[in-house]
Amino acid sequence: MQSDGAGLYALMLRSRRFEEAVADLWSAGRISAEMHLSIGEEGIVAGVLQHLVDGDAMALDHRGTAPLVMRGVDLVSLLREFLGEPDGLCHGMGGHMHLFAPELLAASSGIVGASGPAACGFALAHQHLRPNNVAVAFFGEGAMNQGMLMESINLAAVWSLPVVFVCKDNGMCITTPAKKVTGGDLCQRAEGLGAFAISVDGSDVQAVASHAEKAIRRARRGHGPSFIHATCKRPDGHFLGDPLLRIVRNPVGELKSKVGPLAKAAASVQGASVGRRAASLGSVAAMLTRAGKMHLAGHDPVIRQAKRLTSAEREVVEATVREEVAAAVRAAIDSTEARA
Amino acid sequence: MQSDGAGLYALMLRSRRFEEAVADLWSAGRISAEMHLSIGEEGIVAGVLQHLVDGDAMALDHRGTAPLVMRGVDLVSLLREFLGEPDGLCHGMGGHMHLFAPELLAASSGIVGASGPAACGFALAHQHLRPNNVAVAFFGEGAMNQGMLMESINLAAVWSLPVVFVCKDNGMCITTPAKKVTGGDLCQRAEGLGAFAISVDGSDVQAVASHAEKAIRRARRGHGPSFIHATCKRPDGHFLGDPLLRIVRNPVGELKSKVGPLAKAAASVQGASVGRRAASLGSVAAMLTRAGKMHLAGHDPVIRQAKRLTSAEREVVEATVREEVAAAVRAAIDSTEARA
Amino acid sequence: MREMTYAQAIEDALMQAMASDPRIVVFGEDVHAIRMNLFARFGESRVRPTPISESAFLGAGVTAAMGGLRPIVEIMMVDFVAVAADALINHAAKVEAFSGGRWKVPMVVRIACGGGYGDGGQHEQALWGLLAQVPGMKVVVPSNPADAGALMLSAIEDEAPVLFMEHKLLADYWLDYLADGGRTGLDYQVPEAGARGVVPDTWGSIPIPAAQVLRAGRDLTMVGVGVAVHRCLEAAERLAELGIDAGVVDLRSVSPLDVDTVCAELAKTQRLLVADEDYKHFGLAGELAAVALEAGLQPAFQRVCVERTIPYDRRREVEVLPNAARIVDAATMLMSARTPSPLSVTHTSHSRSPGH
Amino acid sequence: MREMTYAQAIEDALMQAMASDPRIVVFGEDVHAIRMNLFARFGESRVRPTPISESAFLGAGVTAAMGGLRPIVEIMMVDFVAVAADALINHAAKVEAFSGGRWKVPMVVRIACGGGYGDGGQHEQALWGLLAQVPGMKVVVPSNPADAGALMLSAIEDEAPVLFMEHKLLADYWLDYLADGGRTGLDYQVPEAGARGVVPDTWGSIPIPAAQVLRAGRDLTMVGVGVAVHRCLEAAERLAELGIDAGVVDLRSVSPLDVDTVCAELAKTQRLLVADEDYKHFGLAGELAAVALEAGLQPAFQRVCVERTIPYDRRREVEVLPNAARIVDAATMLMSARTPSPLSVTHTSHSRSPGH
Ligand SMILES: Cc1ncc(C[n+]2csc(CCOP(=O)(O)OP(=O)(O)O)c2C)c(N)n1
Ligand SMILES: Cc1ncc(C[n+]2csc(CCOP(=O)(O)OP(=O)(O)O)c2C)c(N)n1
Ligand SMILES: [Mg+2]
Ligand SMILES: [Mg+2]
Repeated sequence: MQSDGAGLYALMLRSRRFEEAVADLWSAGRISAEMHLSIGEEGIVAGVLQHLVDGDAMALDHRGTAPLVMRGVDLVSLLREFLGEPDGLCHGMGGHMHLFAPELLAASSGIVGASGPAACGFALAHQHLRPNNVAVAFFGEGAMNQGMLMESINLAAVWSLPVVFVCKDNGMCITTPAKKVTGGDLCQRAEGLGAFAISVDGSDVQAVASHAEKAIRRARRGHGPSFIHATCKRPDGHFLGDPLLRIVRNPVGELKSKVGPLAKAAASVQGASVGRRAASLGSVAAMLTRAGKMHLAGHDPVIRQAKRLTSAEREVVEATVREEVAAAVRAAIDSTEARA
Repeated sequence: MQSDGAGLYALMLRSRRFEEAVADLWSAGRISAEMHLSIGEEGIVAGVLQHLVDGDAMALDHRGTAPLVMRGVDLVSLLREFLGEPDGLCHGMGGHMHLFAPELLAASSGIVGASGPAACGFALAHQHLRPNNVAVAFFGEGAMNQGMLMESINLAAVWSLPVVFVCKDNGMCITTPAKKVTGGDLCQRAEGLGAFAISVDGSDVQAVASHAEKAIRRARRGHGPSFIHATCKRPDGHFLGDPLLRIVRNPVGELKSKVGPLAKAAASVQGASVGRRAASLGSVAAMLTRAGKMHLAGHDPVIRQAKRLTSAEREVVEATVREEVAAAVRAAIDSTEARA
Repeated sequence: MREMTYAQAIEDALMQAMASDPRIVVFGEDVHAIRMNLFARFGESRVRPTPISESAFLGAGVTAAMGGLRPIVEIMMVDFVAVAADALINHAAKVEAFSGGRWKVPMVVRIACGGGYGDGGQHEQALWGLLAQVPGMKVVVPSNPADAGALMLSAIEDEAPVLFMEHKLLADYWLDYLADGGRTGLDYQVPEAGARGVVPDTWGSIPIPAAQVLRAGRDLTMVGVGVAVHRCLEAAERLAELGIDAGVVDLRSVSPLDVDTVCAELAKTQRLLVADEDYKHFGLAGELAAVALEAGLQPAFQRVCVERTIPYDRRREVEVLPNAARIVDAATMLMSARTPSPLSVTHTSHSRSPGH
Repeated sequence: MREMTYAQAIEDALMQAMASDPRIVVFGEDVHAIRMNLFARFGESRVRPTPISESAFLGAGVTAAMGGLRPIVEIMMVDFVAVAADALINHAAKVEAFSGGRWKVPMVVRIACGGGYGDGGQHEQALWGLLAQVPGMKVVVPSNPADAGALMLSAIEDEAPVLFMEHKLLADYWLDYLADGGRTGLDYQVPEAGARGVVPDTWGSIPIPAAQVLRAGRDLTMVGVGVAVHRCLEAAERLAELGIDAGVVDLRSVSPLDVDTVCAELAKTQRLLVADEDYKHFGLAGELAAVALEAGLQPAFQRVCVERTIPYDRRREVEVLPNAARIVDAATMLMSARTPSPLSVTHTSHSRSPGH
């Protein structure tokens, strides 16, 4: 557990550097298929996880890398998992959306919303077997429209389960703006399900940490679940190779195959009225504009926290992290190469 | 559409008398299996349905009889359905939990919560094909913990669907007190999902009618969904032959097979602490006490409305309804007997 | 040896298991009432009523098991599993594989199933064939009190998720709640030997799979689970009168299937009749045809299953379910189809031996 | 005649259908982006993105169809159907029966499915066998552009709910989004003839069921859907080199099954090999064994299916899926199992004729 400013910085930076390394391996074609990173969300994850102790559990969604790294999973074993190796964290069977670490009581799911029920189950086991432990659920704001997640907040409330529901709100569900598909207010919704609700700027890790402290204390004392709504920006879009970002970053190359059919479709006889078609094209344009704005700018939790430290503090952390991540990558790749 | 006090009374009384006749047929063993009535809920159903017009749709739960009767389904065909006859409303294929009336755009489901999505689908079809029509969803307060229902309120909100979600709150989910399994406040929950929420005493049909009027007007104007939370009492428990009510009404007969094992279980070595066992027995006793209190008393919407009418008005309605229901029962049974 | 009902047997086995293992917890809708005796003895912390939120509490069952409990999660009727199928298909069944074998899900899901009492097509399904498709879960369907108690123990002891499917026609309390409601004189063709029977004084588990040959037969082999087993036994009596010697195998578990026991019987008769209350296509009946062929057998084959949505009308419902009359007809057709060719191929072993 | 990709064919058929029938609406997650061209042409009211609420919007699809629309509801991947299975199992499939045939549900559910690109066991399932179990729904699985477009029309025209399952290895945009992400040089063994091909100038529907004999064979009959069909074709080439003449049948629809076409082929070869990307037990492969036996055939039988949770590791994934090497092995075993006995029983007809 790291409770000081430098500790929080170290937690986040470790995750950031690790995920950057993962992105490189992915880009090189060494990791298959979808890869959802938490870059930009580290403030939320670190602010919550720094309060966890042995025996606490985590229910993760499709962005499980950062939480596992921050909880101290073996970095080499995680990388080996991403590489699909038999000596990976899950013996190469789970892959990045299905990461399981029994020793950390950490379970993932690629099914949106599934971390809600999963956290409840861990918390129920805590009630019986480990009365002072808590379970944390991580999920996006889009998941709040998935029934099982709402059900699980209610279940946690009526059973007074020690769960902290952490909603990482980047405002986007793949390509769909959350506003467009979310009625009402998420904190009000959570309160209407019986949780204690908190709203916080997720790019400020210390703010998250102090709110999370309250939520976790409540849970440990048997006062039931909380809902932390934390905002964030995610510069990499939905997953590595996000097609919207590809268009934004390489419009000429990516659009040549897409613009033709799009223009043709928009201009075809039969179809919606001109006004409606214009609205559609407007929506498409707006979607690309939004994608173009997906950079961290002032919202990078790592940079914000760095500014709170002295340069000496920063440098110690940075050097340690750089070294640690580089060593892990080297070890993970070396053993593959050795086997080959 | 009946909008006057006597009209509301007629709607409710027709349903009441019809369901009483259904209960008789059920008791006589002529109707199979589960039979959930709406006796006690008529104020809610009538208050909402009196505003419906041709082309409006209804999504029903396991208590579909009253809404269908009040919307004017053919009573004989409904009874014939309950009797499982090939000339019944659904040719004897659906039965009382699966009632479908295409001409009324009325669909039922025995799956708790399913009326939510069903109402959204009807409402979506309205948006495209019948822009001034609405869809009403009926369900119990227990259904508000079913994910698909919560999802559907949100869906209706973000698509501005013309849906009125009607929660008939009798405080009980079969044998479970709703309070015990429901966190937060249902109106707040609905608001947190983007609906306009209204709370009303469901035993006052005129109050329901005036609130429902607002909700339906909003929907017809394209202003999106409302959530009506209406309280009620249900004297027949969950379904006909409710085992809790049987115990309450015939404690000696019903308990002799149950008390022995219960006492034995509560006294067995190994098990929970004495305190916890006492708490369990207390819960069981409380459950039976609650069941014993399941009578309408001052909450009978039919009687409350009757008091608002002159005795002349009442008598006209009562005579008409008595005659109509009796004729329907006679016709339904006669054709069975004729065939036998 | 004691005699008890199917429902009592399950409760009795649960009492025994829960008394000796505090990690066993029961939750589901209305369990304080439906499991009143367990509730009175073990208290609310171990016997907890839930909201009507199957996705949440079945999903919670998975991680509760991963977190060290032995949860018994109750889904009132198998039809309602449809609202929470994700917890089974994508989670319970897959955690062991996903974790590289490092994490198991010792959860029992107790589910009422089956028809024959007039509740209609959304409340009387079997669905064991559908659930059995997903690798990583076991599905047991006891047909009598002794098996019901024993298989409940087997399910609890298993490190894999086990769906324990309890037939509503065999469990008297379900029939009382859902069908009779205190009325008397209504007839649901309850198979007596399934609803009540002799059970051991102390419960012990039985291995899964462990099909049981309830009746040896020279002419054909009838295979099923749950109530269908009793319909087969009834049909076998009638067939005997017609001079046809029909055997009956109670699979007891749908998944895994006890291929050895089935094929050993089939090797003798070369005729397979599956009686299944589940849907006809893509399910248990088809699987049995496949395992017979895989074993190198070439049985004549008939299946008596549910072919459409179960009708509400009791009279049509009875016709649609696998009843003795339909089974007898199918058996007669099987007999006339062809004379079995002398056994030319010995069957190969496909599952571990039944262990009895 | 034009040439297009699998994905373009579906879009093209949809353009044609949506232009002529304003009742067709499309909704699902991210459809404004995934179906950008439809969105641009038909506007948001007919191509609507949804919240991540599969239960709500799939359930809404059922009554939208009952209310007069012809909805095409998109579920991103079949694995996610598990969170909304109730809408299919208890509603879409049953309304026609429940209403005594008075109300139909002309809904299409468009679903991406299938594996082979390293996304892991919760994102690569097939599940068509599971969904096909429930009476009242149809399931189509096109294996090439021409069928994909035509079957989309068939699905739209059908008065019953139809699950249209689109394989991610055949639909280039899925592979680009989920697997490549702009990377080049990665290999997923995409069957070329499935991903791109000749299609008609104007789309017309094809009847369901209508299996297609892609390759006649004297020695054995290989049956499958989707990508497995191409694996069979590949295996057939290799088998030809070994002197084995293997036929290939593309079922095109899982439910209903075109029993006649399959059995007509089987009657010639007496050897059945099912290659199925779905789970091995209780599914399509078993059903095909059953229909063969029901037709009085006694084929030697092998199935090459997925037997466990699909591994994430690409190397193991490829082994677990039905690949040409596994199919060739199984075919070789089939050939050595026994010489087919001379055809003694003619097969009886079990489904309406294939219509081509
Ligand atoms: C039940 C289900 N539906 C759809 C998907 C596909 N999907 C994966 S991530 C995602 C968007 C999730 O958005 P959000 O919850 O905001 O999380 P974020 O990706 O933004 O972190 C979707 C729709 C899924 N995995 N599971
Ligand atoms: C998904 C699902 N779960 C459980 C049930 C069993 N069940 C039927 S009615 C009911 C209680 C419903 O309570 P409520 O919504 O308050 O309606 P009420 O019966 O009080 O009108 C339950 C649990 C079901 N039919 N469907
Ligand atoms: Mg998001
Ligand atoms: Mg209620």
